[in-house]
Amino acid sequence: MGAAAEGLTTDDGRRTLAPPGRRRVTVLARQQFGAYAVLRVADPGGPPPRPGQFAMLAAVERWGGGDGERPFLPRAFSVLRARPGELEFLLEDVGPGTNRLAELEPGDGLWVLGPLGIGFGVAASELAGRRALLVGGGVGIAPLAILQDELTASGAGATVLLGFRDGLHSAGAALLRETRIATDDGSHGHEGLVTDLLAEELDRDPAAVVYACGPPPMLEAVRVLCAEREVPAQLALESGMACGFGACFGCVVPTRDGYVRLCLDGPVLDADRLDSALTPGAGH
Amino acid sequence: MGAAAEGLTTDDGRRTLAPPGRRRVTVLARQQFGAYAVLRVADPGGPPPRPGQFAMLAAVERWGGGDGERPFLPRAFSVLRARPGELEFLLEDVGPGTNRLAELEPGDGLWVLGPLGIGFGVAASELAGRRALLVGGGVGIAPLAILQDELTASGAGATVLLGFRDGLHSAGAALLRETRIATDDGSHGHEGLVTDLLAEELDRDPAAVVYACGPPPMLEAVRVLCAEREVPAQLALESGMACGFGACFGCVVPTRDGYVRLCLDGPVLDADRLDSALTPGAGH
Amino acid sequence: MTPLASAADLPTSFCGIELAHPIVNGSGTFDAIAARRAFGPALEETFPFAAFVSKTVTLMPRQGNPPPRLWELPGGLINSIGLPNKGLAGYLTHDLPELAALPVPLIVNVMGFTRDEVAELVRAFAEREEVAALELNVSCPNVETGLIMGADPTETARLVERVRPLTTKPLIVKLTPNATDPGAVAAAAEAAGADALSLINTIRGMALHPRTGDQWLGGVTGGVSGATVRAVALAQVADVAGRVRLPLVAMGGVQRGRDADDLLRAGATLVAVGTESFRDPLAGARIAAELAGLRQEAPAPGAVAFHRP
Amino acid sequence: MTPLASAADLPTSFCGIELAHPIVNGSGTFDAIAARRAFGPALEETFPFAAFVSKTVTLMPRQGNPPPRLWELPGGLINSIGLPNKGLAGYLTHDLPELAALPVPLIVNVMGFTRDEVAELVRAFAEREEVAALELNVSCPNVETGLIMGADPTETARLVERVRPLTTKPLIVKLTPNATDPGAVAAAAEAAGADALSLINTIRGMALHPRTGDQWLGGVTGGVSGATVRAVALAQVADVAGRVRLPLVAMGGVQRGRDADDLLRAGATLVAVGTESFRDPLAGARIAAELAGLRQEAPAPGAVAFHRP
Ligand SMILES: Cc1cc2nc3c(=O)[nH]c(=O)nc-3n(C[C@H](O)[C@H](O)[C@H](O)COP(=O)(O)OP(=O)(O)OC[C@H]3O[C@@H](n4cnc5c(N)ncnc54)[C@H](O)[C@@H]3O)c2cc1C
Ligand SMILES: Cc1cc2nc3c(=O)[nH]c(=O)nc-3n(C[C@H](O)[C@H](O)[C@H](O)COP(=O)(O)OP(=O)(O)OC[C@H]3O[C@@H](n4cnc5c(N)ncnc54)[C@H](O)[C@@H]3O)c2cc1C
Ligand SMILES: Cc1cc2nc3c(=O)[nH]c(=O)nc-3n(C[C@H](O)[C@H](O)[C@H](O)COP(=O)(O)O)c2cc1C
Ligand SMILES: Cc1cc2nc3c(=O)[nH]c(=O)nc-3n(C[C@H](O)[C@H](O)[C@H](O)COP(=O)(O)O)c2cc1C
Ligand code: FES
Ligand code: FES
Repeated sequence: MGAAAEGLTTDDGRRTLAPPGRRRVTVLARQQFGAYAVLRVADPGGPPPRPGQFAMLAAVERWGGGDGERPFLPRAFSVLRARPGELEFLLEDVGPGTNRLAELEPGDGLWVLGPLGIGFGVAASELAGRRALLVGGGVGIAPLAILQDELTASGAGATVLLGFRDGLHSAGAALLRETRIATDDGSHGHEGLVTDLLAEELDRDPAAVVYACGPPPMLEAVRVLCAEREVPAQLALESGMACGFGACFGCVVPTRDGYVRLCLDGPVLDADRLDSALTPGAGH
Repeated sequence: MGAAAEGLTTDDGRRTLAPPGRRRVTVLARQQFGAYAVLRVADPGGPPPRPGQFAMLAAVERWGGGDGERPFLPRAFSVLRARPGELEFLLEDVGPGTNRLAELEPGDGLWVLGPLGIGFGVAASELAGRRALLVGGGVGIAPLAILQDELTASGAGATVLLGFRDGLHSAGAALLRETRIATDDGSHGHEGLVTDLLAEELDRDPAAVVYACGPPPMLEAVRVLCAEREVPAQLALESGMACGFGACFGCVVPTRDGYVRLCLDGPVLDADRLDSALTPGAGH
Repeated sequence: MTPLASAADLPTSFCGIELAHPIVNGSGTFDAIAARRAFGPALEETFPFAAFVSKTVTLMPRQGNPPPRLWELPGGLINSIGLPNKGLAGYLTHDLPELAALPVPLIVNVMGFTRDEVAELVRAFAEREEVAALELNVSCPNVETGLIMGADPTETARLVERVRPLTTKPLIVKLTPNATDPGAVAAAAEAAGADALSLINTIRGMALHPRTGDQWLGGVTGGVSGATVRAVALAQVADVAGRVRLPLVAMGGVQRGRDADDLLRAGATLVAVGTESFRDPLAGARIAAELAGLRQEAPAPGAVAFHRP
Repeated sequence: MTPLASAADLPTSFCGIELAHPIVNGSGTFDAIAARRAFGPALEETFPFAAFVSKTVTLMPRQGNPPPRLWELPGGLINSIGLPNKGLAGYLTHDLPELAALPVPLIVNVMGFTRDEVAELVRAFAEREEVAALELNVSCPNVETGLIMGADPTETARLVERVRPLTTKPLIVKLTPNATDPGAVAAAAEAAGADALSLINTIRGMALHPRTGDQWLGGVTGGVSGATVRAVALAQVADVAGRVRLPLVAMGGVQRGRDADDLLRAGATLVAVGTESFRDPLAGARIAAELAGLRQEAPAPGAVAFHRP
């Protein structure tokens, strides 16, 4: 597996360095979970990602391959789960890129650049004895799966709250363990928002660190809830990306210290760096 | 089948008018003949083409469909053969367009605009008692098949001379009847050029009208041979086309009277209109 | 995709000309006479455009550029056609009577190599009642003069001032995208008395022979059109719409109702379809119907104001 | 496809700088410092370019344009980044030492809003031996001044005359494609003392929000790059190559060795890779290897002369 596979980390252990080239990997399996597809790929040369890190993905065939259709640029995807030599991604088909990825079959080629960005901070110093509260919305549950794996392995454990639009989407909850669920239409679990569940949890016991990923309005609600209660929160944000490795300056989000490149200084940002999680152009 | 299917003809019976819209038709079969593929499509609304007419083809899927990959423009193909409600085309995979067409499967959608252009003149007045000599090279044999069908049906009959690069290509000869064949490598029939066979035939009996289609150097040799012997010849030329119906002025070839749009005033031109059949940008 | 809607839902008034819908053709991208040869009388029954814009007419006949004249791009085309046409006299004798018989208003596009030539062309059409409007091609990138006149505000103003008194017909000035500041040219044309502007013409491009590496096009360079220019067209249309009050005929890469809608939102009154007609001869009618479908979903907005941050 | 060849087969001399091969990066499309954060020390071992061109430095720090800053096109991208950078002082303190440690020569790209500002920037780098050459960005379509200086021959000449005496380092002027006559600007820059020219920068474009129809980009318009501009870039490079004797750094839509080869044939000395690096961070190295492969098949021609018919 070589040096790369060992995974040099920087940024306080929150970033595993990526090999500088994109890797051509092979799709092992695609599995449907309601509205979502899970893509499992062989990545023998890849280093182990930190929870919250992402990769830039592009199909080898029919992806602007030297002759420009859309999708043209690679797309960013959180690592859903990592095993030695394997990676999993969770996709929702919302446009030409996710559409193309969602039709890949076992054996098809995929370009992977990653792991990229700074993931969640889960060191003992960060938790400082508080419990980890994982809050996910929609396809934003992806990085929480690998995060739960890590917290379980370290013995810290985690409370997991997930929100979905409807029953078709809540099928994604099967990807995590011991979850509490909210759906907009009440078809599964609490009828309402996942932030209702979060408020309940924090009211019960505010000694928590919140790790959240989901659509901008959800993240903003999480940010406000936590700020009111002075609960530390780490938010995995989204923004349109062209490169994923800091080259284009296209993915900036506003923070209290000005714009930061989300692919380089994120995607996980401490909530107290933000005035708002409603970043322009993100979400669909 | 309606009015369109009856086929209004103009230009001395050498043009069947096309319905003004492109038609979405369905691929019925694809069959391989050595290096060539034959695509058979259902065309219930289409009028019967004249021999030598062509159609502009584009796959319905993955053909610049609103989002610009190459192939972007439709491609021109001679009608190989027509039956009521059906058309056949002959393809050689030489670039992105023919590549895409050659991978179509039964059931796939195809856009067809046609029949277009002016075909071969085979009226009794044109033949004037002389025999028809059909000379084809490579994929240029396509319009000679429908022409042979027509000459056979009218009782005029035809002598057919075909030239190919090698054995893989000469498999295409099976698409016509009673052919004499030349191959560059001698793997099938005469070792040499089809124009050797033509010279032989004309030397034997110059009372002929020559109908030819093939690569520019072949057509030029045919033109010179016929001009020397004052044998009338009709040449089906090729040039790069964007529209096929006279809209773009892109397909011009030089004639003694200046440039003419090959899609409108051709693709079949009387040889005595040309100083050369070596039209710029044609062939591969 | 879009609900089936009729283009008849979109009547549009342009310089006093009443049109069934806002979709016309780009000059030089549809030859109604050739199309009638290929399609016969059925063409008139399904004529795809609300007005017909003829290919550029010059004073003297032109053969155009040597072939090859076409190069396909991903999502587009480079053409080096070189404005072949029968010349003014040939057009008046052969083309005008046929085009006048079309079921839609006729807009004649003219180009001259000097202001005098343009004046002569405009005068020749001024009294022809078959002609609803004139379009001045000052922008063709294939011909030296087009570049010069249409790229410079002063040159353009002089030209328009010169020909403006010669006709009461609507004068449309077709801008070139190969200019430092199309908005400034637009403003100059407006001040000089133009009634409308059209844009964009093709963008200068080039291709090399895939094997020899020599120039591919007989005209060396050519003009890029099609989907690949759409974003550039949209930027120029929005820019020009912010600089003038004249109605605009917008074009460049329109393939779908959605693309036409974008240009209308950016401030255009009409939208022209060019290269897409090569892919689909009835594209104009399809796009008009798609647009009508979009309008059923969401009614036409006023032109959007684009605010610099 | 192409036989495996080493880029080391293509040593290139540019303004007296010896490079391992002719492929560099386009300014603002590769951040070597960020890439080192993402990839660690492995980056240096596989550094994809023969020289590194830094993102545009301005006198004062800039935040850049509000997001969204990106819009994907078929075969391309519109960006409205707006030249964020730490400013001259920040660059000298934080960036220059890191970039000087790269295994390849450093070219610094600068932009000023006045000639005085550009002069100050040039002066600041004139004595820095870490810097192999300076590139003047007079062409950024996101910033008003870029358009004005670089689109006009006289403005460009004045700028170059002003800064020429301030340094003996090679001065590269980066032309804007949003100009009526890039060849004239090129000739003016040559006459005023530029050592080299680079082109093309991005072409002005725009996109609307797919649902609301409002402007998408925070900066309203942005610059188009990628495959979709390739044919336009080739035309401008061939045009400029015919007008000046200076070495050219050509760019615009280069994705493959073949595209680089076309630009070299059109007269360029170096080729820069921009948008393609977003798709493939090591694209520069791949393209250099593909080019070396092509050269093994067919040796480099002299620049082709393109003849008007
Ligand atoms: C760090 C990170 C991690 C992510 N993780 C995941 C994940 O695990 N799973 C997942 O499914 N998604 C994830 N995403 C989101 C994913 O990257 C996007 O959904 C994807 O890029 C959509 O691509 P598309 O081509 O399918 O859709 P697009 O067409 O790109 O549309 C998606 C949205 O982009 C905008 N858009 C539309 N057209 C354009 C255009 N031409 N140019 C630019 N923007 C346009 C609109 O807002 C649209 O709603 C992540 C994003 C980031 C930044
Ligand atoms: C009237 C007519 C009838 C025809 N009948 C048949 C037929 O029956 N069967 C058949 O197989 N073929 C036929 N052809 C030829 C066929 O249309 C071409 O082979 C086809 O267009 C090739 O398309 P492609 O995308 O596969 O290849 P392309 O990539 O288009 O390459 C084909 C040739 O086009 C040129 N070329 C390459 N790149 C470009 C570019 N970007 N832009 C423009 N030109 C380029 C080169 O000369 C190249 O060798 C006919 C052509 C005409 C005009
Ligand atoms: C083959 C071709 C020929 C053209 N001829 C002319 C012309 O004669 N006069 C003119 O003003 N514009 C001409 N144009 C420009 C078009 O009218 C239009 O401005 C341009 O193609 C952009 O629109 P599109 O992207 O929809 O094609 C021509 C364009 C093409 C592709
Ligand atoms: C995201 C992005 C940022 C850019 N920033 C700069 C810049 O700071 N300075 C500059 O001179 N050019 C800048 N450019 C222009 C590129 O250097 C290059 O000229 C252009 O992108 C064309 O090349 P390409 O098609 O290979 O991308 C930028 C381009 C992109 C896409
Ligand atoms: S995506 Fe390019 S800098 Fe972040
Ligand atoms: S192909 Fe367009 S005019 Fe002939």
